[in-house]
Order: sequence, then structure tokens, then C-alpha cells
Amino acid sequence: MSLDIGAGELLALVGENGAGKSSLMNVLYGLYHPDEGDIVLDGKPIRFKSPRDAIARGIGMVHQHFMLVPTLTVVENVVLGREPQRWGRLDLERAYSEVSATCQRFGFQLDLRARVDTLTVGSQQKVEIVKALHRGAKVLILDEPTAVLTPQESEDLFRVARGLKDQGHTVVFISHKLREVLSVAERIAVMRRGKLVAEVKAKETTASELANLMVGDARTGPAVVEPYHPPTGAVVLSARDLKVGVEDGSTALNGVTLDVHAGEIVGIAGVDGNGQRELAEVLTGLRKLGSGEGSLLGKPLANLNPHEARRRGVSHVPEDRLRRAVVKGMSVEENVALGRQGLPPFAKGPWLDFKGRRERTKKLLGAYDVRPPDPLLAVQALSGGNQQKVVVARELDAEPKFLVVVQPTRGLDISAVAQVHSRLREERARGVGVLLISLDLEEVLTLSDRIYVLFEGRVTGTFTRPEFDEREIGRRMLGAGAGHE
Amino acid sequence: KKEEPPPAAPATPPAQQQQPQAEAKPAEPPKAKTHKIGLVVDLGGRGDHSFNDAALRGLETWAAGKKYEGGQYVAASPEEIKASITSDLTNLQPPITPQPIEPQVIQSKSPEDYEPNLQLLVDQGVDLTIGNGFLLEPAVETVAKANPNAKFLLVDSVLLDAENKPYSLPNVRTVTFKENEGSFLVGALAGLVSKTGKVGFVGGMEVPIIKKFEAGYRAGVKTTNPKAETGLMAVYTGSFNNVAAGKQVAQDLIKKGADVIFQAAGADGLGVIQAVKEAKAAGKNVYVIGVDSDQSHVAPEVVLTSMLKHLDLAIYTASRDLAEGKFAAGDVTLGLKEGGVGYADVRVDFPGKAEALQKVEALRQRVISGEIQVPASKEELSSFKATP
Amino acid sequence: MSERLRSAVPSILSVLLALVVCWVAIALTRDLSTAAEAYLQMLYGGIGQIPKYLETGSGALLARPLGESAGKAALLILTGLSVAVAFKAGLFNIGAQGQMVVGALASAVVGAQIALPSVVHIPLAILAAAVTGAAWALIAAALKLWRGVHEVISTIMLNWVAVSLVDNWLAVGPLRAVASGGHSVAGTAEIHPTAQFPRLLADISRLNLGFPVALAVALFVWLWLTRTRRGFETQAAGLGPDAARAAGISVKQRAAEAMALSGALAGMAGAVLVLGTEYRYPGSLAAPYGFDGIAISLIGNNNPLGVTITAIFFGILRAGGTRMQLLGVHKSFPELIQGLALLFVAGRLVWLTLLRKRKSQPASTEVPRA
Amino acid sequence: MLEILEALLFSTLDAAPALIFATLGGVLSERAGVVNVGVEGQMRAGAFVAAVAALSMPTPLAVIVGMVAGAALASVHGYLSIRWRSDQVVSGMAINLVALAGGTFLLEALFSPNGTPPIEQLPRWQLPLIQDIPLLRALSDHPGLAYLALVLPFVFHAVLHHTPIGLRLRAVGEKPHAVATLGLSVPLLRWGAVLGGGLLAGLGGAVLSTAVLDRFEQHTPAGLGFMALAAMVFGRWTPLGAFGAASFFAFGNALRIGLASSAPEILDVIPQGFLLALPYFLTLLLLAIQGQRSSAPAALGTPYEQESR
Ligand SMILES: Nc1ncnc2c1ncn2[C@@H]1O[C@H](COP(=O)(O)OP(=O)(O)OP(=O)(O)O)[C@@H](O)[C@H]1O
Ligand SMILES: Nc1ncnc2c1ncn2[C@@H]1O[C@H](COP(=O)(O)OP(=O)(O)OP(=O)(O)O)[C@@H](O)[C@H]1O
Ligand SMILES: [Mg+2]
Ligand SMILES: [Mg+2]
Repeated sequence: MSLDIGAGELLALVGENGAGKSSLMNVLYGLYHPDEGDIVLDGKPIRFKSPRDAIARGIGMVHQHFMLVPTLTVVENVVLGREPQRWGRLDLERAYSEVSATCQRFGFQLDLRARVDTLTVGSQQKVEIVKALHRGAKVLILDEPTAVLTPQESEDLFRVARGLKDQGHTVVFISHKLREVLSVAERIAVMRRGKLVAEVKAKETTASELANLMVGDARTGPAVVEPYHPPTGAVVLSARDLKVGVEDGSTALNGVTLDVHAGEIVGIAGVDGNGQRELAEVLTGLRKLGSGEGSLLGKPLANLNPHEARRRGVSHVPEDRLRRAVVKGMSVEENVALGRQGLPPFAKGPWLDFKGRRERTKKLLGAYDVRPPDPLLAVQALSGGNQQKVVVARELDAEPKFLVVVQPTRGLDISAVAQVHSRLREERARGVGVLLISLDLEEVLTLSDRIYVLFEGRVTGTFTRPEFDEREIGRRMLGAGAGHE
Repeated sequence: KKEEPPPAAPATPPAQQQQPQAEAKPAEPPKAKTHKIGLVVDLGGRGDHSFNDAALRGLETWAAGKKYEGGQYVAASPEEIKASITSDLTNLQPPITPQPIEPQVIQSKSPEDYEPNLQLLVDQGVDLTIGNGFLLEPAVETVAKANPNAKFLLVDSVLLDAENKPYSLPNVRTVTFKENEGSFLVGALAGLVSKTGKVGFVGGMEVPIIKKFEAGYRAGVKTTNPKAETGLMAVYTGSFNNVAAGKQVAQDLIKKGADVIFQAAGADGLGVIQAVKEAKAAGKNVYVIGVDSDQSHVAPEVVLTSMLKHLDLAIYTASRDLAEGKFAAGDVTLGLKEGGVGYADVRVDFPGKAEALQKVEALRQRVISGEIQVPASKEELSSFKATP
Repeated sequence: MSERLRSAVPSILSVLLALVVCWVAIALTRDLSTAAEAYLQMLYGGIGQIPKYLETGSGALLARPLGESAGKAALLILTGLSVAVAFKAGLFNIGAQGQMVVGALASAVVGAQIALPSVVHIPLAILAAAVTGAAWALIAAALKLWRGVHEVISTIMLNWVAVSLVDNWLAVGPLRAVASGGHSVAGTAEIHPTAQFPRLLADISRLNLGFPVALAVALFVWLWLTRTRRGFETQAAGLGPDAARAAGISVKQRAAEAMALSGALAGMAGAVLVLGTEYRYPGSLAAPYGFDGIAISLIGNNNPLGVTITAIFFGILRAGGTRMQLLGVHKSFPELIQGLALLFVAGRLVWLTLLRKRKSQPASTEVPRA
Repeated sequence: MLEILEALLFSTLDAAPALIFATLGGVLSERAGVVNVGVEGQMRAGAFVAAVAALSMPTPLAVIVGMVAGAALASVHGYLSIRWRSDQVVSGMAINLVALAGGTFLLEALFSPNGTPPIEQLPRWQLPLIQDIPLLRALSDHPGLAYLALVLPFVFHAVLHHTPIGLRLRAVGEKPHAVATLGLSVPLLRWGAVLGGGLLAGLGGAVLSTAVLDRFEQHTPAGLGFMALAAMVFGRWTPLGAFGAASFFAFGNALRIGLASSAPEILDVIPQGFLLALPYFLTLLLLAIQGQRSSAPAALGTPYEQESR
């Protein structure tokens, strides 16, 4: 793949999850090494052995996942690796004055002496940028900088980005939020499956054109228009005013009220980090409910634990596949048994039933087209998509009454996505209540009968299929309508 | 039965080792039959400068006239043998002379190895199997019962039955020592040598046998220096294999004014000697009393004397008896009278040395004559009347 | 089956390499023929003097060494399983030594202080050891699960506490054996004959009930681990605690159970020692069987079968190693071989990289970390 | 009374240095994120090699050779855990077992099973002024390394908190990936820390065989390395905490010994075994109260993989 970046431009890089955006930027930054190909900087081909070389050439990067040392102070984080010294001593005073000079120059306001883990995410983002600028970065790469920011903070960030550009810096930023890409960037590069598929001027394109470019021709045109399925059955989940705290003391869910009926797919839309994860965890018993009431499949929501949840008939396709869904080091068939290890056909009394397990696994692997269909393979030897198929197969095979699926198609190819979607529809037809949590609004819009929008742990909007309004949902996702509840 | 070549002879090809004795025996001159004697040492092992080295000296140096170097035996020179004999045994009649004996020593790594190690020696066809140390008592008992035709020597303990009552077996000779009597004499000397009037005792783990040393020592101090006995500092390190612990304990005693310290603490005792040596180097006038073997060589400038426990003699005697065909079972107790305990030559000088030694010698005679009954336990000590 | 065999390859190679290195060490410090003879003697000491047996036909020549090897192997099987079971639950139990000490003491006390018929006495003494060992291990488990204290640190501390309290207090104080006439005896009072493991070959050999018990326990652990739902859950909890929790498995409970079982196994090792050969708590356990268990477990791939085979192998080396002393070769060789083998096993990934032929065999199937 | 205190102080000062060095070695390695349960083995290597070297060279030089031996053993740990990302606890335990058996083997092969021949001990320093002042004179008459042990924790603290290398060290134990993105080499930093830890542990061992004793004794260091681990955790992975904890352990031990000679009645009430167990018991108690997670370096025990997120 080839990509040219001009001096002093504001370039956006877009593409689906797993398209290779971060990988490309990590190569540019010297963290990964290209198997083939060259990086040409100012006309000369160069090789970066490590980020040190990239930094020396004026490239700075803010990573998708923050690269800050939480126990160090802001100033320590900023100067780490190029510390001012005096007689071999770390000259913190000079560090303060230099860093605050940098901050001033670019208009950042930061408490330099605070420990990084006491800062808000927005401030941490700023520390990351200061870190890069302090190293004299002329090219600044921002990998999904707004994913965890509030709109306010995003605004701030883009103001900074424009300012940098005006001072002659080059800014490359990666985002999934087409709206902000269009408003901020000058040029937009689109990646798909590790390839550059298009480069367009921001002024000459639209969001839907971009989306088409991103997902490829297979999904051009409006998504399949689903008929509305009004809920057919009883309420499987009824939650009232759920509140949940997280480890750092903040509130993740701040009064969520929602219902799921049998035979409907309820989607949760929202920007990452607005309480989706905690909601899923509460409903599957993985997290203790702070306050609020609810009933799940006829019994109270309080004191739910994962075992109890499974007993009631809750299935869960978690978001973090390798951590939560499969046990690395176990075989595919053992992973298929996970969650129902004590029930037939996986067990007979206290004993494991190898024959039953093998047969069931083979059946499922065939039905879900898992490749290779080898029940004895270590699960981590399967590709990500096939792992996900195994997880989905296992969770649906439990014949749940209530299904919580989070990011069910992340990293899957198109045919696999289609397969998972049709399975979810089948479940709905079977009378299962499905709660679909996805960061991919497209997916939520495609599948859901009703949508709740989550923002900062509150429901900021409820929509039913006939009245789906993508723009309005997007507004609610960014906080509009907060406080109406 | 079969005869095997010396254990470590490298010249012997492996194949030869398995030759049946039927072939080997006719080659032997019938008169100077070589006796093989096996010795199992306890956990302290070779090179402890004390208990096990005493046993090894008795077997290897005295009885066999050999020394152990780099995993094999070489002949020891007459000078070396002579130098290893403490002065109290130089006039022994008949004098210590090497016998046609081949030693075979096995070291143990843990208590459960004692029994197989003894059995291994029996299986190797040794003529006498020695278990050194009371820790081996149960193992010697078992193996002796299982091999009624083999001869055994158990050093430092009698045989004890399941209720821990002494009994005997027809093929086992046991030797025990009156450590309290030897300790009594070094205690008396300590009382005489001490300038500060404070003396110390360092024991290893608090087991009865070490208590016996302490009791005798206390009695000796009480006899020559009653005040020092009341202030006597006795500390147990809690181990027999921690040199550093022994050193630390001794340092503490020295700081508190002790100027003579008697140690009966295995390897920990080497730490005691170390501490005293360092204190001496720092200008203090302090002495240490060694145990079991003459430990003067460890630190000649500070070892006042050593309480000798002649395991070496006991083993040598049994070996000689065997060589002469006189080995008999039975329980032997060695005290001052029998020359089984004593104290090593006092090689350091201190004011009033001659006089002090005279007094100690006088006490020795009184113990031998039975006039003084040296206490062997705390209880006996409390009723002990010191008569200087 | 071939998969399992393949995963044993690094261990086998490690042991072989360790054997070679030690052989070279003997050859260097002595000479070639001594080195060869030493290994031969070790073998004789471990599995019996076969040539001499063929000559004399005396069964004791085989039975005795085998009995010793079996005795060592029994101890190593149990401590090895102890470490392995904890590993399976994602815990590193360095405390097998301490658990063995308290277990040994408990069995010695039950064996000596209570009079019962043999059929009840032996199981009771084993049970006492297992329960005490389990309780001792559960302290570490509790600290880990409630207070986040890493089990490596807490079990090391607990080892010291056990040794201090048992060897320096109980065994020389309240529980000390008393001999008449001021004679010295080591350790606690002798256990009643009813508590002693029967000798399987009468008096020829020390082969006793301990070895079959250890094998039976290994079989039990294997069944539990690979055939039961509980064992499956425990392994899942060890390999992927988050996924296991999401699957409705109570990870903490499985970890505590595994740790208790681990402690019970180490405690039983203590019982095998006391009831099988020592007949008393011997004052102190001079050999660090608990630490050996770590090596055995890791070399045996943390799997009951592998542990059993490894333990028997090193049991033979240990028992046979004594015979090396007949040649004047050092007594430390079996331990050295074991230590080196563990070191080479720790470099498992090096082996796998050297051996990697199959791509689908991921290199990251490593010992689970806690 | 003064005499008792003096004895206590002296005894503490004499026993603490080896533990302090070893603990600092543990701290150095673990602050960089590499678990170091191999301290015991590294100490043993240091003690043995220093004593052997001192047979043929001046003892101070031999101490340095001993340190190098500690580092050499640590490098095996480093190779397995940094280069090959092996489980760090396993590889640490492996070097412990190898050092234990290997030390015994070499000792038997080269000398006698119980120890090396005596060597010339490190000289003890007589501090001129305080030598005759009661109590204070307990500070005199220690080997030079004892004074180094009193200073080094503060130097280490200063380096950790006031130098660039210290900053990088703290960072690499907390978040190696962040360090990598700044162009610093995580393996290099970790190697440095592991080798430095080996040097310090080796020094701790060398102290035992050249200053505390005048030979290598078969059981050295007799579990002191594990005690150093406890001190490290007790001291919350900080140099000064390590210093405090190691001194506390040494003091506790000295107190136990002092009690036995000064107040033997106490031993009638509290058995010796209890007192021996006390430091370990206290460590457990403290860990139970404060919990451990809070203070350990965040990336401790996690192998670093370059291309992972
Ligand atoms: N270290 C790695 N080794 C192998 N494959 C990797 C590695 N890191 C990422 N990948 C794979 O490379 C592909 C591109 O990943 P990358 O992180 O660049 O995607 P992205 O476009 O940034 O996606 P997202 O929007 O989710 O951040 C993905 O399929 C990913 O699984
Ligand atoms: N650790 C591994 N060791 C050996 N083979 C592996 C490993 N991981 C993946 N593979 C194999 O490599 C192939 C490609 O895996 P990868 O995860 O890159 O697939 P992918 O192209 O991302 O597919 P998907 O879209 O399903 O995620 C898989 O078929 C798998 O069998
Ligand atoms: Mg990315
Ligand atoms: Mg008996």
C-alpha cells in the first residue's frame, strides 16, 4: 500500500476496524517494521529501526491506546527518554520550564506536576500530544484521538490540530467519525483490508460516499431495509434506573431504564465508553448492580452472577473475545463446552462427556462454517473471525431466552458478518430477546427493532424502527437530549 | 560374599568390579585379610571440623592410615597420623597404629537416607558398619535386625526401643560418651580464665544431648568461679547448620562482656569461633572453647581448648578389635576415666596458665575417682554442690 | 496422544541435556571411566543390581533399590502433583515444603498419640496430614483472593513459619520424644505400629504402601483434572480467569479448592515420609522435597502423567545417586541433574523454536501465570 | 542496659548488609518489571565465587568477582525471561535450584563438602572518634561494605527519583509499551536492571563469605535470599523501604538473640520457634492488612512483546 502525505496538511485516515490504519501508522513511527517497501521522507528513502529514529526525523504519534506511565507526573511523562540533565541529575526544574513553554506555545493548559492517573482522559490525550510536540514533531499522527473524548474535548482537540497546521505542522488523524473527518480534514485517505482504496478532498465528498468507499462495493447502497418487528412476547428484561460505579469511583451507568421483549432486537448505540460495557456486564452478572431495580427473565436483577445468569437462560457474546469469550490454551471443543460444562451433552453428572462434546462441537463447526472444522485445535490457532464464529455458535446453541451481544462482528469479513446477522435474526424469530451493543451505528441501525442511545451512562434517546433517524441518533450519541430523561 | 576393590581406585576398570569373590579371594594372602569398614555420617557431613571429622579421623586416618583427597584415598604419612592424635591419646597403650582396613564412607542427605545407606554398606559386604550420631539410632536398629550376621557400631547413642528404653542387640556395639564430664573440665577452665567474670555457652538446637554439655559446663564454671555461673549466658541458635547464626549469637555474648565461650552447635559453632576470632582481632581478650574435635586449627589464637569427645577413639578401637577378631557387641560408655572425653592441649597463653591447668587436672582426678559426680541435666545441676 | 507426546519433547530433551552436562562435569572433575561407571552405579542403585542379581538370583538385590526409588518417587509424585495442581488453577505454590512439614507433623502426632486398629489408623493419619497441609495452603489462598497478596511471597513466608514453629518449637518442645536415662532421640515420639504403612515385600525392601498410595492419588488427580467437570472448571479458571468467570465458573472458589488440594497433596507427602519410613517426625526435613516438587511439576509439564513419570525417573536417580559415593563421586548429582533440567525446561520456548515444524502449534502454550 | 543496646545495634549492623544488598538487588530487577525470585541463587553464586576468588587474589577484588558471578547467573534469568519471555518465576526458581546443587557440587569437587578453606576477611574499619563512646561504638568495627550498605539505599533512591535512568526504570516497570514508543529499548533497560540486580545480590552473597565469615560455607545463604524477597515486598519495592525492611528483619533477629542472653526468662514464656517465625509472620500480617497489589510495579512479571498492544 502506498500513501503520500504532504507537508503542512491535515490528512484524515479512515477505514473499518482492522483495516490496517494503526498498523500503517506504527510502521511510519518505526514501531513495526515493513516486510517490504520504503518510507520516503523529504525525498530520501529512510529506514526507522525504532521510534527513536522516527522521533529524530520529527514524527510524533499519539497512540490509539494511551502510552503514558500512569504513576509518573505529566512532566515526567513528557520528558521521558529525552530528559534534561545537569551533572547527570534529572533537571526537573528545567523540564518544567521547557514543557510549560511548549504548552504555552501550542495553547495547552495542563497541571504539569499532577500524576497522570489523576487526570481526565481528555487531559491525558493532551499530554500525549504535548509529548509528541515537545520532541519537535513536525508530523503528528493521531490514532483515533476522539474515540474517548467528549464533544467538547473533541472540539478543543481539533482547534489545536488546526493551530498546528497553521504553524506548519502536518497532522494525520485516524477516525471512524465521518462527520468530524469531513469537517476537520482537508484530504481523506480511505483504507480497506490493508489497502489504500481512495484519496479524496474533504470538500468534494460526502459521508455516504466515504462510507461506501470504506466498506467496499458489496455494501453500497442503503442497508437492507428491514421490516419492523413489533415485540411479540413478554418482557424478558425490565430495568429501572440502573446505576453502576466503576473501580475508579466514577459512575458508569447513571440511571438507565430499558426493556427488552421476547422476539425483538434492541440495539444500544453510543460512542465507546459511555456505559455500554458496564450495561452488558450488569445484565450478564459480571458486575454488581449499584442501585436501581430490574427483573431479568422473571427474577430480580440484583445479586445476579454469571452462573445464575446462564441458568436463567442468558447468553453472552462478549466484546473482548480473547479475554472474556474463549480460554486460550484450551481446544475448540473445550471452549464450546465452556459455560455449559456441567450440562448434557457436555457432561454426565460430575463427569465430562467427551463423546457428546465431540459430536456437538463437530455439528456446530459445520453449521457455522468454522474453518478448519477441527474440534481438537487450540482455539487461539483459529483466525479471529473463526474464533468469533465459535463463540456465537456456542452462545446460541445454549438456546438462550435473552441474548446479550457486544460488537458481534468486529473484525469479521463480510460473509461472516452476514452470517452472524442472519443468526441473530433467527434468534429473534425464535422468540429470544436480543440486546445488541455495538459501536458500529450501521450495524445497530440494520438489525434493531428499537434503539436506546447511551451517553455518559444515561439513555439520551429511544427510537423505534419506523422512526429511525440516523442524524438524530448521532446527535443523541454526542449528548444532545441529555437531561430529558 | 564378594570382595570389591577400593572404592575410588580409578585404575580398576568397571568390569572388574563385578567379579565374584570366588575369583578374587584365592589371590589374597590369607593372613593379612583386609577388613572393609563402612561408615555412614550424619547430616553434618565431611569437613565439619567437629563431630563427623572426629569419626572420619578414627576410621580413615587412625584405623586405615589413609586420607581422602579428591574423591579417593591416598596413604597418610606417619607424621600426618601422628599430628592428628591429641596429646591425651599419645600415651595410649597399645599406641594407635593403622590396621589392614579399607574405609567406605557414605554421606547422607536426609534422615530417610540413613537406613538405605547403612544397608548399602552391608550389601557391599563390609565387615563392620558404623552409624555415626544419635540421629542414626533408628536406622542402625532396623538394619542390624534385618542383617543379623553383619556387625554394627553405633556411636553416640544406645539402642532404644519403641518406648525409647535402652536395649541391646547381639550384633551391635554402641558407644556413648559422658560429654558432661569433659564439659565440666572446660567449664572449670573457663571459670579460671575469665577476667570479666562472664562466660557464655552457645548450643545448637535445644536437644537433650546439648543440654548435657551445658549442664557439665555450668557445673565446671560453678566449681571454679561460682559468680560466673550465676551470670552464665547460655544461648541456643536453633540450628546446627547456620554458621552466620552462630556468629551472631557469639557477637552478642561478647558485646555483653563474655570473654570465654563454649560452643556445642555443629556448624553454628564455627560461626562462634569466627566471632571470637574477629573480636580478638579488634583487640578484645576473648577465648572460645571448641567441641568434639580439637578445633585449635580453625583459629589457633583464640581457641582456648576443645572439649574432646573421642568418637575417633571409639571408632578406631572398634576397627582394631575387628581387625584382631575381637569385636564384640555391647554398650560402652566412655567418660573421663576411660579417656573417652577430655580436653585438648591449651596452646594459648594467659596469665596463671600453669596454675589453672593444675587445678583442672586436679578436678579431672576427682571426677575419675568418683568424688565428683558431674551433673548431666538441669535437674542434677540444681542439686550439684561445687567443691573447689 | 501424539500431541501429548510432542508437548513432552522439550522436557525429555531438557532431562537428556542435563544428564549429558552432569556427565561431562563428572568426567571433568574425575575421568571418563568414572563418569561412565558413576551413571551405571546410579542406575544400579535406582533399579537394582541387575548383573549381580542374574548371578546370584537374590531378589533383595532388586527389591531393595526399587523400594528406595519407589519411596523417593512417592514423595516426589505427591509434591510434584501439589505444585502441578496449583499451577492448573493459575497459582504458583512454592509452599509445598511448609505444607509437607505441617502434614508430616500432623501424621506423626496422630500416629503416636492415638491408638486405633490399622485399618482406621493409617487413613486417619493420612487424612490428618492432608487436612493440615490443606489448611496451611489455604492461608496463602485466602491472602491471595481477599488481599491480593501474591502466593509466591506468602507461601515462601509460610514455609519459614512452618519450619520455625515445627522444628524449633513443637519437635523440640511439647511434642519431643523423651528417652529414659537422658538419652538423646531426634524428633517426635515413634508412631504406633498400627499407623505404619505395611511393607509390601515384607522385610526385604522398604517398599511400602506409600508408593501405591501416591500412584492412586496421581490417578485421582488425573481423573479429577481431565475427567470431571470440577477439574475442567479449575483448568479454565487457571488458563483464562476472565473467560471462566464469564462462563459462570466461580474462579475464586476453584482457585481456593485447587490450593487446598495442592496443600493436601504436599501434606500427604509428609505422611508418606512419616508413616512409610521414618515412623516419627524426624526433627527436621532435611531434604527440600517441596522445592523438588516445583522442578518435578514443571519438567512433567504440570500434567499428572508427566509428573508421575518425572517423579519416578528422579526418584530412581535420587535413590541411586547414593551409590555414586562408592566411587567417590559427589552426593549432589541427582539434584544437579534435576536443577539443570528445570533450567532447560524454563527455556521451553527456546526448545519449541528450535523444534518448530508445525505452524499450527502455537508457541505460546506456556505455563499459566498467576 | 547500654551494653545490651550496644550489642543489639552492633549485631544488627553486622547482619543487615548482606540482606540490604540482596533486597536492593531484588528491588532493582522488579522495578524494571522482571520478577526476581532467583535472589537466593544469585547470592549463593556470589558468595561461592567471591570466596574461591579470594583464595588467589585480594579479597576486595574477589568481592567484585563475586558480584560478577551473581550477575552471570542473573543473565541466565534475563536471557530466559527477557529474550524468550519465559515465565519469570519459573526461571528464577530454576536458577535457585541450579545454584543450590551446583554450588554443592563445585564445593565438593574443589574443596571439602562443608566449605572452602579460610580466606583473608575483608578488613574491619575502626572509626577513630566514636570508638570509645559507649553505644556509638557499635557503629565502629564493621567491614567497609557495611557502611556502603547504609549509604547505598539512599544513593539508589536518589538515582531512581532524580536521574534520567531512574525515571526510565520506573517507567519500564509500569508501562513498557509507553517506554518503547519513546524510542527507548525495553529489553535493554530490563537487561540493565536484571544484571544490576544480579550484581547487588552477588554482592550480598559475597558479604556473607568475605565479611560475615571468612569462607564459603555449604549452606550459604541459607534462605537469606528469600528473606530479601520478603523485605522487598515489605518495603513496597522502594530502595528506602527495602532498607527499612531489611534493617527491621536484621534487628528482629538481633533482638531475638539478645533476648536469649539478656532475658532468658522470656524464652521460657515465648518459645524460640515463635521468635524465629516472627519476621515472616509480621510480613504476612502486614501484607494481609495493606494488600499487595497497590504497590507492585504494574508490569511486574509481564513479558514484554515488541509488536503487541
Ligand atoms: N501485532 C500484530 N500481529 C499480527 N497482526 C496484527 C497485529 N496488530 C494488528 N494486527 C492485525 O492487523 C490488522 C490491522 O490492524 P490495525 O490495528 O492496524 O487496524 P485499525 O485499522 O487500526 O483498526 P481499528 O479501527 O480497530 O483501530 C488487524 O486485522 C489486526 O488484527
Ligand atoms: N498463533 C498462530 N499460530 C499458527 N497459526 C495461526 C496463528 N494465528 C492464526 N493462525 C492461522 O493463520 C490464519 C490467518 O489468521 P488471521 O487471524 O490472520 O486471519 P484473518 O485473515 O484475520 O481472518 P479473520 O478475518 O477470520 O480474522 C488462520 O487460518 C489461522 O489458522
Ligand atoms: Mg487502530
Ligand atoms: Mg529405636
